[in-house]
Amino acid sequence: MITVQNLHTYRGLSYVLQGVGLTAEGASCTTILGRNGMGKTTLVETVMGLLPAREGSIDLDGNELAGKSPYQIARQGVALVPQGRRVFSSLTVEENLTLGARRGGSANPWTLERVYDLFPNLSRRRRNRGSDLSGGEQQMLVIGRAVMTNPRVLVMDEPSEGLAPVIVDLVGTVIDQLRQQGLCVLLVEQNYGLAVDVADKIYILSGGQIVWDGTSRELEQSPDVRHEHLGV
Amino acid sequence: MPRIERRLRVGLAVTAALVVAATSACASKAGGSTSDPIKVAHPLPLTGVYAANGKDLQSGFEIGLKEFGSEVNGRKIEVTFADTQGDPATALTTVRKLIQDGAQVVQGPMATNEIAAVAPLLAQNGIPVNDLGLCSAAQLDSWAKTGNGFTSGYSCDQTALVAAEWAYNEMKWRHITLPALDYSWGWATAGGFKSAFEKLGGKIDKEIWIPNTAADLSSYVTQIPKDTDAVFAAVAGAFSVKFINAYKSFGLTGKIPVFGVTPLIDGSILPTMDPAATEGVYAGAQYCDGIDTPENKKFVETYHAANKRYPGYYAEAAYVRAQVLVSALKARNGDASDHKAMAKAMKQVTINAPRGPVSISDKSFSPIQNIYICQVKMVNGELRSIPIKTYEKVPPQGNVLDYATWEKNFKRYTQARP
Amino acid sequence: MNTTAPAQAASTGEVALRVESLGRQFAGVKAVDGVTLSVSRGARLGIIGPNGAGKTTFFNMLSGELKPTSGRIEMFGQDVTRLPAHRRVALGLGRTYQVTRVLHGLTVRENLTVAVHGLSRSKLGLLRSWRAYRRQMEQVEELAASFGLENRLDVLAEALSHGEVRQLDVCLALALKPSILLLDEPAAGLSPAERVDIRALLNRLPPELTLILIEHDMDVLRSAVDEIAVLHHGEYVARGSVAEIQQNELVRELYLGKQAEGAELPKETALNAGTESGGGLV
Amino acid sequence: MNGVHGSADRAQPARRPRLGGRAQSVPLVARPQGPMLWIGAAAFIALTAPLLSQGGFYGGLVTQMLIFAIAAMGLDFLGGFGGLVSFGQASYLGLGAYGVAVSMRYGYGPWTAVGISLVVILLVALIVGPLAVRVSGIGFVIMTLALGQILFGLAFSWVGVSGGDNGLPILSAPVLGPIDLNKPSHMSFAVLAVFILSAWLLRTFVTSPFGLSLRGMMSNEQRLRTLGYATRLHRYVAYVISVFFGGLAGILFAFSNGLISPTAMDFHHNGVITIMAVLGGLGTLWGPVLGAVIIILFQQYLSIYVDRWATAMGVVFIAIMLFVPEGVWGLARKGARRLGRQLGRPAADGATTRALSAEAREPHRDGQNDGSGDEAEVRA
Amino acid sequence: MQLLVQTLNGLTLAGIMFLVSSGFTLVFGVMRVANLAHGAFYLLGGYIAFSTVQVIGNFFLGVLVAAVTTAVLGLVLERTLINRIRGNVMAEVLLTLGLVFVIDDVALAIWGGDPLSLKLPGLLAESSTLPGSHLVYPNARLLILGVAVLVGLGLYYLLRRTRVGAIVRAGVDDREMVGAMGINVRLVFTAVFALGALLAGMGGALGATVLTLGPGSDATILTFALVTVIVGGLGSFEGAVLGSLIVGLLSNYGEAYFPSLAHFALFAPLVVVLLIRPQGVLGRTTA
Repeated sequence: MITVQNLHTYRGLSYVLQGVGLTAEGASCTTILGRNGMGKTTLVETVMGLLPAREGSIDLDGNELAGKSPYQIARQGVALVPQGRRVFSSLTVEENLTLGARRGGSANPWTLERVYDLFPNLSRRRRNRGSDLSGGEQQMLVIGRAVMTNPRVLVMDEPSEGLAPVIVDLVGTVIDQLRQQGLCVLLVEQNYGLAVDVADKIYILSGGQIVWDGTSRELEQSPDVRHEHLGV
Repeated sequence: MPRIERRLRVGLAVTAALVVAATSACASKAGGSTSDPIKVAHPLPLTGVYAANGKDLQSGFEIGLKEFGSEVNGRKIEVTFADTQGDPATALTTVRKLIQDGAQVVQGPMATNEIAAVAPLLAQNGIPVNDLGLCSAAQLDSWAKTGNGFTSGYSCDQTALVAAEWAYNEMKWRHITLPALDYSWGWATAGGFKSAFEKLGGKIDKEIWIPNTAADLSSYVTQIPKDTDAVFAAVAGAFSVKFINAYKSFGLTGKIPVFGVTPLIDGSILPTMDPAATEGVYAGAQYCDGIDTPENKKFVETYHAANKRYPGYYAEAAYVRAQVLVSALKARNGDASDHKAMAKAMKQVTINAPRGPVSISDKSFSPIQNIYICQVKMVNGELRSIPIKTYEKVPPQGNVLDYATWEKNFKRYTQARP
Repeated sequence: MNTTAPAQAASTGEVALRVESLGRQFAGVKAVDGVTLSVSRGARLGIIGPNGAGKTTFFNMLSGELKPTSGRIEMFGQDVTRLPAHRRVALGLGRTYQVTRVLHGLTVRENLTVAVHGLSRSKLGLLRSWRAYRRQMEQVEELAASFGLENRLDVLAEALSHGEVRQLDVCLALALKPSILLLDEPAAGLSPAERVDIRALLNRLPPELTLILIEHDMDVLRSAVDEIAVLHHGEYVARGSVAEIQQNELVRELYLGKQAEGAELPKETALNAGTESGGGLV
Repeated sequence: MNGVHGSADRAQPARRPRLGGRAQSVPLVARPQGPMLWIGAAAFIALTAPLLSQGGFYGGLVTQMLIFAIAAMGLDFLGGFGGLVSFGQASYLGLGAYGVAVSMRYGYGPWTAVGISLVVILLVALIVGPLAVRVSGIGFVIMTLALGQILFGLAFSWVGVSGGDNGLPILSAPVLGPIDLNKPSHMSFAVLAVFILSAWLLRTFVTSPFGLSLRGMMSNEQRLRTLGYATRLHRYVAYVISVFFGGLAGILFAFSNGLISPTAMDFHHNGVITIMAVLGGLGTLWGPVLGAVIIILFQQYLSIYVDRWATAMGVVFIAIMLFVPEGVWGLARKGARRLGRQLGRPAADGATTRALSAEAREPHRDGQNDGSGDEAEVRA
Repeated sequence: MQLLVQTLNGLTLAGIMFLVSSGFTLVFGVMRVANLAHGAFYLLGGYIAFSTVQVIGNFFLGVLVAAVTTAVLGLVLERTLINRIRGNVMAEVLLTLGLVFVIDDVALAIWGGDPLSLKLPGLLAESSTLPGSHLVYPNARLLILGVAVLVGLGLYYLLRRTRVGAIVRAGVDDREMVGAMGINVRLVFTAVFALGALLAGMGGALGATVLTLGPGSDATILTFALVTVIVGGLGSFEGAVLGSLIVGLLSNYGEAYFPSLAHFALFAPLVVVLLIRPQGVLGRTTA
């Protein structure tokens, strides 16, 4: 579905991604694990077009994404759940959700009703401003906001950050559902537990490079990999 | 430290290139001998707030030269119109440049502050200068002292003095409301009017001072008392348009007569004004485009052909300056090199201008001339300013005050509110 | 190395920093929620917690860059809750940043010069080149040398490698000779080799310095601190020696983010743990 | 792979030094070097002195350039080194000039007037400063513009004191022994002397610990605070210094022009001084001098011959903004660097640039934004 | 009576101020660009309306042509110039300063520097006696007040009730994320800049019926806009409304009752607000 090859990205003068390559399939969850400062967010931003790639390609079903603007990439069917949530704080919940709403090519598209079904809290607070929500509600809102664009690929950047375990569980459940509905979920995480729970495939990013890949089970069975690259 | 040198070299090269460009450009212009053309400098605002007036001056002066001859005794009159941007600092630099290039006579610059800025420089060089008008005490003092300056235009309050006389004697108005622009021109005009009107026995109901930063005149117009006999509006330029418009929109037009001085209904702004608001407005004026003399008809015709509208007092003043210049040059056989003699010749000129006979007072060095009461009328579908009464050969102090009183008032009112 | 030395041994017992029910809310989100703890002079405290636990917000309040919405902060017994950042620095507080905040556009030497002038009146000096301040220049060179940056003095800060930037950041904080130093993930984004350097650097810190260190890397923590406090979801949940914390099942779950099936974290427990250990340990 | 080249191109602008606004605006090297300064100063005097002694138009022109250069350099001190680009420098120029003119109107001698004017400038700067430095970036632009309009309005409408639209004449200039500033050539050389003194002072300020920390503050104000700096006080001091040179230029302006009127401090004039500094190159100190030379040439020289000189000036400025946002001086420096490289010598900026270009190729990482709880919290 | 007239005067002045400041504040809020050429757009709008009325003779068509032309000009300038240096906010602002010089000068070349004013057609040029009093009040000013209210409501609807408005507000919150939602932010910027120019142009056409147009009008109008948005709060739409009312009314009362302090009446609210609440009455803390 989405194939990243030999991706090199600079942030200002610093060379962050140093030849990252990975693939993620539809109807699955691919997780990129890594510690702070290893280039995870840079990877997400490069995929989304928020940072320009110096070199390399990002291929989505035969379409090259590298070099395109974020909005073009989004229209190709990539949606982002950014780190730190970044809800539109002066917009109401409903405006947040409908802002980028598109049908995409989906036969059973996400609608307001479906999002509200998934997150009943949001339905109750639909007239509230984004800034009035709690952290957990904000996280639900940005997930809802992203799926409302009916993407093919959902890129999630540390959705568990700063959330109560109950909410993290919910996030896991939601990811599971999305995967079952055929979405390609690209989850970038630091939260080992969540990652192992939901991932079909795991990549470990360290020093701007993919240093390990395998399944959850394989990772659970490799304590030295965990220790060396994740400090776990 | 080679890198430093290199950087320095580039910096120097750039500076040097600019300086060389500047100096070489000047070298080609500078210099000259006595057999060369008569060099006339006409600094005037061609950009900035006063650009339109500057254009009028240029057009009037050019028409004047065409009319009276751009050559005297085989010498060409070469005029440089240079942009002062309406800014005294720029005016000073510009005039310095023009003097350096050999200017023998200076016309202008225009605004009072520009005139004040260049006056010391001109006085120092003794170069004859014919100003647009006499509007500051400094001019009066320095002209008397240095002898190089005068005006063939008007003295700032000459028209107001006559307007007051007319309002009291002809219109029998006794109570006047006086809105005026709150700076020296406004003070001088209002002061002149007030001193003459009160001397005659009239009363000023209310003075309304309009700051020259005001964008909107409604709050001033709405302060005019309803029971006043007439309104004397000492406003000019854009404020004339704003005032007349506001006067009408607040329902005062037709109820309380309004009059002013030359710039209130000047030919240069009439085309942009609302006829319903402007028709019937009076002004005391040294010039209005409807003056019925052969000289004026000819001038108006030529000006209209060139500019597609009727001339205002700026254009006429410049035309007259050209006339004065050429007459004086003829008297001097085309020799402008002696500044003192040239200045004297210019001041002694007596001419028949579009506005009528003009001579220069030897006390104030401003014109003794006809002052008209003009009224805006619709003529063949166009607004024109037509004289309805003529006061002939009015001295600078007008017909009501004596010279000494006038001089004292003038000096005071050009520096503070009356 | 005093890896396992108890806090009391290193400290004089005097309280360097005391925080009482400190809280900060961002538009409906409680980033830090009622944290109470105190640190003795000379103690070395690590703070851990998953991303978004409020650690950096906590630091920002300590340093005075963020105003708390509730609670109070004391340094050496003095209430500093309302003091602006630079005044706290004058009282002996230094810090580094998780996202390094060295001064771009300036060379390493210039960065350090800015720092060494930070607390003296010479920072308002106008009439002499900064190069002419002999004593400060020597200080800069010494500082740089002690961090292995002596060959990089004339390199622009943005041209340093990531590890060097981390070192420079710490170096900037130390230039002020602080008595309390807040380090925010000094090892983040470093290669294993660079991480060893940072560990060495931490061990060279003067013993009388009170150190509070946010870090994920257990190896770094083990070698640098005596105790660890755990923040989660803006709340202070546990405190103990490195070994204790590592063995604490609750902390393990929290920090590692691993949720055993059905094992919900009882909030009350967390809160109690926080208050208890917070109150008991100092 | 179609997008790759495009994206590499897009990466470029991020490395271009930019104007104003904090971290992004840091000039890569902003240190005028010692010996160059002396050579430069000598050359400068050698170039300008003949023109000044010649007097007349060209003398006057160069005098104007020098006066505005002082104001523009002052602006650069705050704008180029402190990241706060002011739109109110002409207001202070006007204030300085009015200080002299009003004092003399009330009968004080020229020297006393200069003293009074300096005090007034400082007082106004000290009072207005806290208002102005409360905001940064665009806010500062707007604020200084608005405050400048207040001063302009004052000069325009407080007629009793300022003479209103007509302005006030300055009829005599200071005399000190054999130096009589009433003589244009003496005045010109006095301006040159003050210019050199100002340039020297400003350069000293820029290279002082204060100037250094100002540059640091432009890069990261928060970091400066946690290094013990009261940054608002720093900005305030920098503001006062910056506008002081505006006022100083105004005092010279008053004596060399003999008249001050509100036009000198209107919106356009404020814009023009900013344009001088930016056109020449912010953060270079010498750039603004060059900017003043160029703009005065447009305004006072070209305007005599070209009707639409203002359009030409605007277009040139827009072109500079589009293609060389680091200004003419920056361009010249870039050219020098390129020249240096072609000659196979070390780059013009020596160690730092060399290090930069080498380092950029070496792998190293930066954790910016990566896993940053800090960022997220601030945003929320 | 006098108070009523002065209040009305203040309100109509507030109307003009709102027309010019709403566009300025909109552009600032979304793009973080202080468009110094806003006054120049106003001037241009007024001139274009004037010429259109001269040629075609229809006032309303004149306003329309002015609004559309300035909008197109704004669009073109944004696309060709400002867009090129997007992200370098300071350069963007300075570029608009360059535009001021060019637009002013070109306008001078085309229209000359005569003070112009626009004449309203038919009844609008008349005055009405206000019901229940003898007050004569110009219809033109009432028209401006009406238009300002309409424009205000229209903008409010656009910003608060439509998806486009949501995009604009979201752009103020987090520009980057709007792009990541599949929305072309550059297009939004261009549209907002054009809308700002349109409002300025329309303001010029309408303002010219009460104020005069000429060199220097642009600086006056820009000053109005600056003072208004600083008082109300930079980038805040509601701030523009409130700022216009405060400044319009206060400066009018000031002119009427303390004529010698007229000038300060305009700036007094500015200084007070700066002292007490530097971000403006309705401004956000991060400006």
